[in-house]
Amino acid sequence: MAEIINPADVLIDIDVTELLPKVMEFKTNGYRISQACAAYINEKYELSYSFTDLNTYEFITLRVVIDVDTEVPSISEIIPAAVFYENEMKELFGVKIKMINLDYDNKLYRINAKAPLGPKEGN
Amino acid sequence: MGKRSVIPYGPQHPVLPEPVHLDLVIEDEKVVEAIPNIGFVHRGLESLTEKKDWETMQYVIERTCGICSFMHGMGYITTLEKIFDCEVPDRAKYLRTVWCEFSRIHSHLLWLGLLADAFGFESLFYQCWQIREKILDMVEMTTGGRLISSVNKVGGVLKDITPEMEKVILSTIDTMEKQLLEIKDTFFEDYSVQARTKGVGVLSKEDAYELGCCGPFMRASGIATDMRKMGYCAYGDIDFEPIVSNDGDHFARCYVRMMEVFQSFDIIRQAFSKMPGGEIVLPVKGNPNGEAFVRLEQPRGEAVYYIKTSGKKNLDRFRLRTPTFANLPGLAHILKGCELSDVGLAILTIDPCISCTER
Amino acid sequence: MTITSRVICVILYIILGPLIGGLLEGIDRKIAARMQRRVGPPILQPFYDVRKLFSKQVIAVNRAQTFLLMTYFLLMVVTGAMFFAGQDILLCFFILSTAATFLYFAAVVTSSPYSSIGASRELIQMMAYEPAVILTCVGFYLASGTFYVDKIAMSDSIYLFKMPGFFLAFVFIMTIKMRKSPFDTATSHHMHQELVKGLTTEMGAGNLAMFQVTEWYENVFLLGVVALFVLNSQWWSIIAAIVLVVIVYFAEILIDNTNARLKWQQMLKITWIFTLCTAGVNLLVLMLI
Amino acid sequence: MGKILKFAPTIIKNLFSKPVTVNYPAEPYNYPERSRGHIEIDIDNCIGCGMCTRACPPGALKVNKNAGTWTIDRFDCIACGFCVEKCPKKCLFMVPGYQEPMPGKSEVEYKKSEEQMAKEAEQKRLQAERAAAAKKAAAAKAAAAKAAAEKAAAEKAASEADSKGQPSAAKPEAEKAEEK
Amino acid sequence: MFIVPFLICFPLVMAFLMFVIREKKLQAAIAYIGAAVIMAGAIVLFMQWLTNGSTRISLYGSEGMVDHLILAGELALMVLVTVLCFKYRKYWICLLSIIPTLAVAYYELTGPELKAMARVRIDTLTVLMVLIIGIIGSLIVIYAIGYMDGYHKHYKDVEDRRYYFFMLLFAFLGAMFGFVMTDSLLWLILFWETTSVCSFMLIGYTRTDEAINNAFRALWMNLLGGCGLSAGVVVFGYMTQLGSISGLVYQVVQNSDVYALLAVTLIAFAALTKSAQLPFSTWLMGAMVAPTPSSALLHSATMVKAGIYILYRLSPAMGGRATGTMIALVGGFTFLMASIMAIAQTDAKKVLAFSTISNLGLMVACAGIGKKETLWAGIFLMIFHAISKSLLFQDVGATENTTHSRDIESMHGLIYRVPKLAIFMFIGIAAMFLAPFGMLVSKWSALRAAVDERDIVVALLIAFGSATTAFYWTKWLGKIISPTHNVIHSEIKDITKPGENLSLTVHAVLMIALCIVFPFLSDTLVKGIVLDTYGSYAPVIPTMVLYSLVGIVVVVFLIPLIAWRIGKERKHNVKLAYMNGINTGTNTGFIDSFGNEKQLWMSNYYFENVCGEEKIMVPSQMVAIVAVIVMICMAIGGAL
Amino acid sequence: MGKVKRSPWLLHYDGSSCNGCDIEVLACLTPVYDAERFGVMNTGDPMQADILLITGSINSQNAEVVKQLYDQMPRPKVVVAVGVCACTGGVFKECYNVYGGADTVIPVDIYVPGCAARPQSIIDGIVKAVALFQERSDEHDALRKSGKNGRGEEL
Ligand code: SF4
Ligand code: SF4
Ligand code: SF4
Ligand code: SF4
Ligand code: SF4
Ligand code: SF4
Ligand code: SF4
Ligand code: SF4
Repeated sequence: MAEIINPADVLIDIDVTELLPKVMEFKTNGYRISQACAAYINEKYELSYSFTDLNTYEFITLRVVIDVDTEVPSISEIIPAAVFYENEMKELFGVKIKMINLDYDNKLYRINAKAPLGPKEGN
Repeated sequence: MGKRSVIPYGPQHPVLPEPVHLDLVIEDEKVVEAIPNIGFVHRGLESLTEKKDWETMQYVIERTCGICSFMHGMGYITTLEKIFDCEVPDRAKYLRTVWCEFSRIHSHLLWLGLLADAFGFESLFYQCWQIREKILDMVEMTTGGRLISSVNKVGGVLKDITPEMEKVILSTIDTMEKQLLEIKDTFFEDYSVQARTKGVGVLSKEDAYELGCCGPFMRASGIATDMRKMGYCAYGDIDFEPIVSNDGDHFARCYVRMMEVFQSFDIIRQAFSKMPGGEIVLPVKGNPNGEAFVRLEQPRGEAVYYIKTSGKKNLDRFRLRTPTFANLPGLAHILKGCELSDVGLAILTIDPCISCTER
Repeated sequence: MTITSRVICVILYIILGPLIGGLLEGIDRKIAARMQRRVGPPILQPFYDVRKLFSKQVIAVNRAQTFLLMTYFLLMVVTGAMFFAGQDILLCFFILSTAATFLYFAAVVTSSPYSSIGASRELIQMMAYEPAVILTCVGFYLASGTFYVDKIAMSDSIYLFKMPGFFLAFVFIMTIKMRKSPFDTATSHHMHQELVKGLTTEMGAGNLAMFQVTEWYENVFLLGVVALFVLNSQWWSIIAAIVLVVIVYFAEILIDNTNARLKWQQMLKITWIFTLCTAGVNLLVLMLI
Repeated sequence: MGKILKFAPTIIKNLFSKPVTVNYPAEPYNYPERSRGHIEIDIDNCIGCGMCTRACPPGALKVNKNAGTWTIDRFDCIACGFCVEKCPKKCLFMVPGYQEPMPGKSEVEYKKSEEQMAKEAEQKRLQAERAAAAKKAAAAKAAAAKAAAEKAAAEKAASEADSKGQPSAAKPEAEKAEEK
Repeated sequence: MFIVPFLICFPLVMAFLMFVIREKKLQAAIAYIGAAVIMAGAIVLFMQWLTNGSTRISLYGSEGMVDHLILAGELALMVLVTVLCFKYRKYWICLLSIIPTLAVAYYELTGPELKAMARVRIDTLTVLMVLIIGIIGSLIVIYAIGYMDGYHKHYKDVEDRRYYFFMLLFAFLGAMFGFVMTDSLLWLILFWETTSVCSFMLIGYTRTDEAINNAFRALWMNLLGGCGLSAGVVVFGYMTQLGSISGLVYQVVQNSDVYALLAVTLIAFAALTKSAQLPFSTWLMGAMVAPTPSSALLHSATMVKAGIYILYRLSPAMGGRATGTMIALVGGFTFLMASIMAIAQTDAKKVLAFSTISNLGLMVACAGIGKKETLWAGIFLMIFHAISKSLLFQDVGATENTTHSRDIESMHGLIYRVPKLAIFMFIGIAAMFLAPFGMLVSKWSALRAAVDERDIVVALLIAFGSATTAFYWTKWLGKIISPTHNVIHSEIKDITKPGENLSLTVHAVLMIALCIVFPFLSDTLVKGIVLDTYGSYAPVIPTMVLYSLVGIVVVVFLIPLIAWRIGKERKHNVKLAYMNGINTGTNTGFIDSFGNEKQLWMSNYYFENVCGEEKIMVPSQMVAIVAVIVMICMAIGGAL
Repeated sequence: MGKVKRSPWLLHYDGSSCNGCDIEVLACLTPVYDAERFGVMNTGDPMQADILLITGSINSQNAEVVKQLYDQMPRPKVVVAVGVCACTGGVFKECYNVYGGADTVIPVDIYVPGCAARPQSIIDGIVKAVALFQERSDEHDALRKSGKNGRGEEL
């Protein structure tokens, strides 16, 4: 019978300033990005950057909770594969991400609405 | 301007399965630069959590994509089950496994056909799709829908596979396997096919890792990772090994997917031989509260589901990271330096599903 | 050949050419469908298509296209007419390549991306098949001592035995000329192509119909050349020619349905090498004996 | 490099075997019994509770309790079957057969029969009376029993229609809608 | 025949006038007159020759005085070359001039007394050449007057030395006249070296580093050829006491004299350099840096044709012999390789240059096979090539002056922007390869002749070379007629001068006329040449067939006209081009990945990685060098 | 001119569909359903198409594309909306980026419901569209014959 590898997911809360060093650390430890996403909950952004190890199937999520106005550095310089995730967060949520490698400048999806998943303006 | 041409590729293009667009700069026909553009299918379905309750959302999420519709429904339900922390009856787990593999077979056959079409082998395309129809018939027989099955429910599944159905399925699988063996040779040995696939669009193991690729796309570059190894559904009880190839070219990706179809036949047989009886659904009460990530191996690779909710009818956040989304950087990588004739082929070899990518 | 019989041949070609060509295409589509286990379209489908195309609104990206296509069409008819009138075969092919050049113009005159790329590929195809075509003519000349179709057709021997290499080369490039996979790079009758509709992308309605009919004329002409390989003064050679034509046509359908579309580089390389190895060797043999 | 004409045996074999093409629409298609074709309602049993409308993902359903109508937009229904699952009265059914393509979109309205309306009005009145006078509970029981019997009958009828499984089961309604 | 020395000397006088008269207007006027006179002179010669019964005319039997003058001229050229070489520090090159000149001088002064011979011989080939040089050459001069105006307006940094330029043009014409009229090998050497030096100076006109380098490359290659020529002449002279071309051919054909054959081989080698065959093709490519009229002159009527001319003269001596086979091989090989290299070029002049080399290759192959049929085909190739190439060069020059670019890619939609020039260009290009123009028919007969001669390699080379030739021409034509996709370029004023227009028009009319008088030409001039050379004549294509060909020509010309008429009747709805559904509303652009408008650009195919000059020039040179060395070794081996 | 209904050529454009309908359209052309029986040819080129099949809903980015493809088709032409998404927007009609069905940008002639629309339904839809195509073609011919609108003028 084949072995099952099913480690428990890990969630680490970090501060936005720790983001880049932490990501760098993951990268050097051989993790790669599995997903990155944002959520707008309680007037704050929750950014999740999930990393995974392909051999152990570990799944570690970095959670950054920030205010709407906080600027976030792009991790695409360290992890090029994050480009599309970051463009998406920027366009759909309005997260202020700086210096994305290939910045579509809110035209990845070219939607009419502005940051539809982010804070509702005017309400 | 010199010797370069600047042309659009997509969104409407017969080789493209779905609308994507590339700005292509080509020299003769060699691609010098390719900038992808998505968004022609973007609907924004993640935002529907604001408007629809978590039960109704299942039917929306199944329609993220018509190909692995079952998987999406199941992924969503599994995430909720993780939040509810509820136990699913064993029979339901096995049934889900069978349907998962149905999805895989139909998706891969569809892909093999489209690949054949992309390299201009129309008869082969027809042959693949002709075989594929049988899977759809079986899906309809068991779930009631050809593509969109709608059989999941938190706590189990809604429909059972009867012994008669089981018989039909097992015998159909046998005929399919025979038919597929025939075309396998064409895919693997035919000169013209090899001329189009061997050594083309190479993605090295390092690049595959670096660029965050997943699924058969990644396994064809020599990385043996398959989320099914995490043992969700009944995969923990089933004997299989991820299929890998080391060349990282179109041929390798074709090889991996073809072999996965055969593997799926095997998994279905195993599942039926081990399937326990009993309940297929256990009821749950109340609304979910909490957050969870779930990873599944879809035909195209690892999909990540994330739900965050706070005990209300509506979820706070639903997030779906689909395999194609993760494979986009890899695609951009293999596009550079390939030929114009290979562009369609390259796009196909990652087996893109733009609809789930853009949601 | 008397003048009258020449005229009759030409008139027959002009009238029957498109009919036979269209019918052949219909049969082709039917057989291909059956090879794919489909029922397929009715045999007269190509005629339905052309009739419909003529009844549609005339649209074009560039008006000049109509005139260029018409030139292509007329030159093709002239080519075939000259062939069936028993004229110089090399000259026929020269006019044929001029006709093909006009097809190229008709495609590039739109400046549309896929049409232009298709046209460029058509040009590469021309480059690929031209040597084989010229060498086939040379082969006939060497074998029979004349370039004249009527003299070749009325001789006493079957040239197929003398020039099998040329025959193979010619059948090989017919795959290109008839736009069959694996060499349908410029445009394809298959539904999905990397170039949309290749060089016919910007042809719609009547223009496309004209293109279609011209292709029929061309196919009949090419099959005529195939027949020339066995035609001689004996009556039974006509039957042999028909059998040969049927075999060749079926072989083309079979090849079409059993191959992936190669890239133009591969096409060019394979065609040239094949031409050298068949026609070239045959040429050597013919020259030595 | 590989071999050429590797696919030839397959297509030659195909050439001499029967096409797999189904002769639709000349011959009707037999849908499997689980096939999620379209929704049918046993309207007389519907209590107009609106559970189905709230559940329906695309919002294809409309219910008017007072008028006794239940309306479906068959060009909007995704045949998910969620309404069937949610209906407390189990008066919705998923049956095979598909809504035909049409040159216009249209809704189909089901209206309760006059007698049923009357009966319900009667029931309502009775219920009101019962609320007013709790002692008349027995009468209410009888009415409920009657309703149950009726429902069983309706179900039987529906399953008969079901077993026929004709493809154009939805035709009449659609045509009706056309006329409007 | 006074006209003979006149034709040689008058251009020299004109050259002198050009050099002294520097007032632009006056200079131009005189140049016009001079060109007209030269043209008239050529026609007069033709007339006189006709009235003389169209037979060979031999003149100037004993001209010891002139022979010495000629020798003095050679020495003067040597001095000039040496001085220039020292000035630009290319010392070793002058050796290539000094050694052969001194050798010839030594032979001339101390060598055996030559048997009596005519210094000038007028036969059909000569007359044809005189006509080509006279008419096309003068038209080029007329064109140049207008062109140089535009040129100096455009290239401000190039010093205006028009006097020098026109001087060279005229000198060139004079030398060419001399070259084709003389039968004396000694004279031949002088005129040969004169054309070499003139072309060298023309190439260096702009005096940029590139120009100077290219000029010296042209010089050394041509001087190397000169060495071959001189060596041939000297060997032949010593061994047979003969000094005429006809004698040379006679010796080989009648006596199979091995030394004569060696001489023929050496002279043929020289012709290879002059005709820019592989491995010497690079000089002609380098010549592109000069102003266009000089390119036109070098490529069409003069210079390269000198090599061809001498090969035609020698062709009976080469036919069926190893030398001929190798020459044919080199020619055929050049035909194929140059046409392949032409594919990779975007610069219109470079394409023309490669095409020249390629077509010359075909002519060389014809001469090398050396049979009546090939000569027939070769002559036609030469005639048609001269006219269409001259037309094309002039037209590209005019286009460059107008649009400031001679890149083929920038000729996109030329027919909508500068219709007149585009039409001329169309005629010129079509004439190079399309039915019904003569070039194609000539190629056809060349192929046929090669097959008749059982020359399988050449037949194969022609078959493949035709394919590649058609490729680069067609894509160029396509470029001209496809609508422009950038609006900016479309506002262009045609600044072509009347003189240029005149020359272009005459060329185009001549081109079309020749297609129709083709059979007539075959029956008169070409037949005469074949008769002169071989003593018998059997047309490759019977005259009857030629007339039916003309019928076809007319049909093929008429078809587009008819189609155009019918097409005009049809009403069209004009639609946007297909761009995957994301046009921006015009056909010039589409919406790119960032949501902005991006300009569409369609470029032709160039196969840079396969056909690039860098990729295949050196390998093909190697092959050709081997062939040439084998050829010479065989000849020397045969002689020893 | 005669019966054009024997030769309807399709252009299929996939709007914001979930692929469900999209692949069912493709399935119609494959051996089991084989729409080519009716003379249908799937062309990728609007210039040559008679019937436009649209699957999926219309969103901000593909609206222009759909409009343009429709404009590029020569008359007479017919539009078929395949699937609930293309009919009304389906489950996605409330999404922020969905305008609705195909009829929000171009006139739709035949609606084929279903999610996913079955091959049978699609074939039914095509058959209806073909009848309509014949009708329009007859009108087109009549107009052309009447000579008022010379050949090729707007019909
Ligand atoms: S990949 Fe699949 S889903 Fe996507 S377009 Fe192609 S067939 Fe449709
Ligand atoms: S990967 Fe594609 S097929 Fe699978 S679920 Fe996503 S969209 Fe559908
Ligand atoms: S017809 Fe309408 S209701 Fe019936 S299945 Fe189809 S979509 Fe659903
Ligand atoms: S849920 Fe059932 S009972 Fe309630 S309104 Fe709907 S159909 Fe009627
Ligand atoms: S789901 Fe039930 S509780 Fe929620 S709003 Fe609808 S009817 Fe009320
Ligand atoms: S089947 Fe689904 S979509 Fe149709 S009415 Fe019921 S809930 Fe709504
Ligand atoms: S279950 Fe009972 S309470 Fe709920 S809606 Fe139905 S009848 Fe009313
Ligand atoms: S109608 Fe359904 S299956 Fe079709 S595209 Fe829409 S969601 Fe997908």
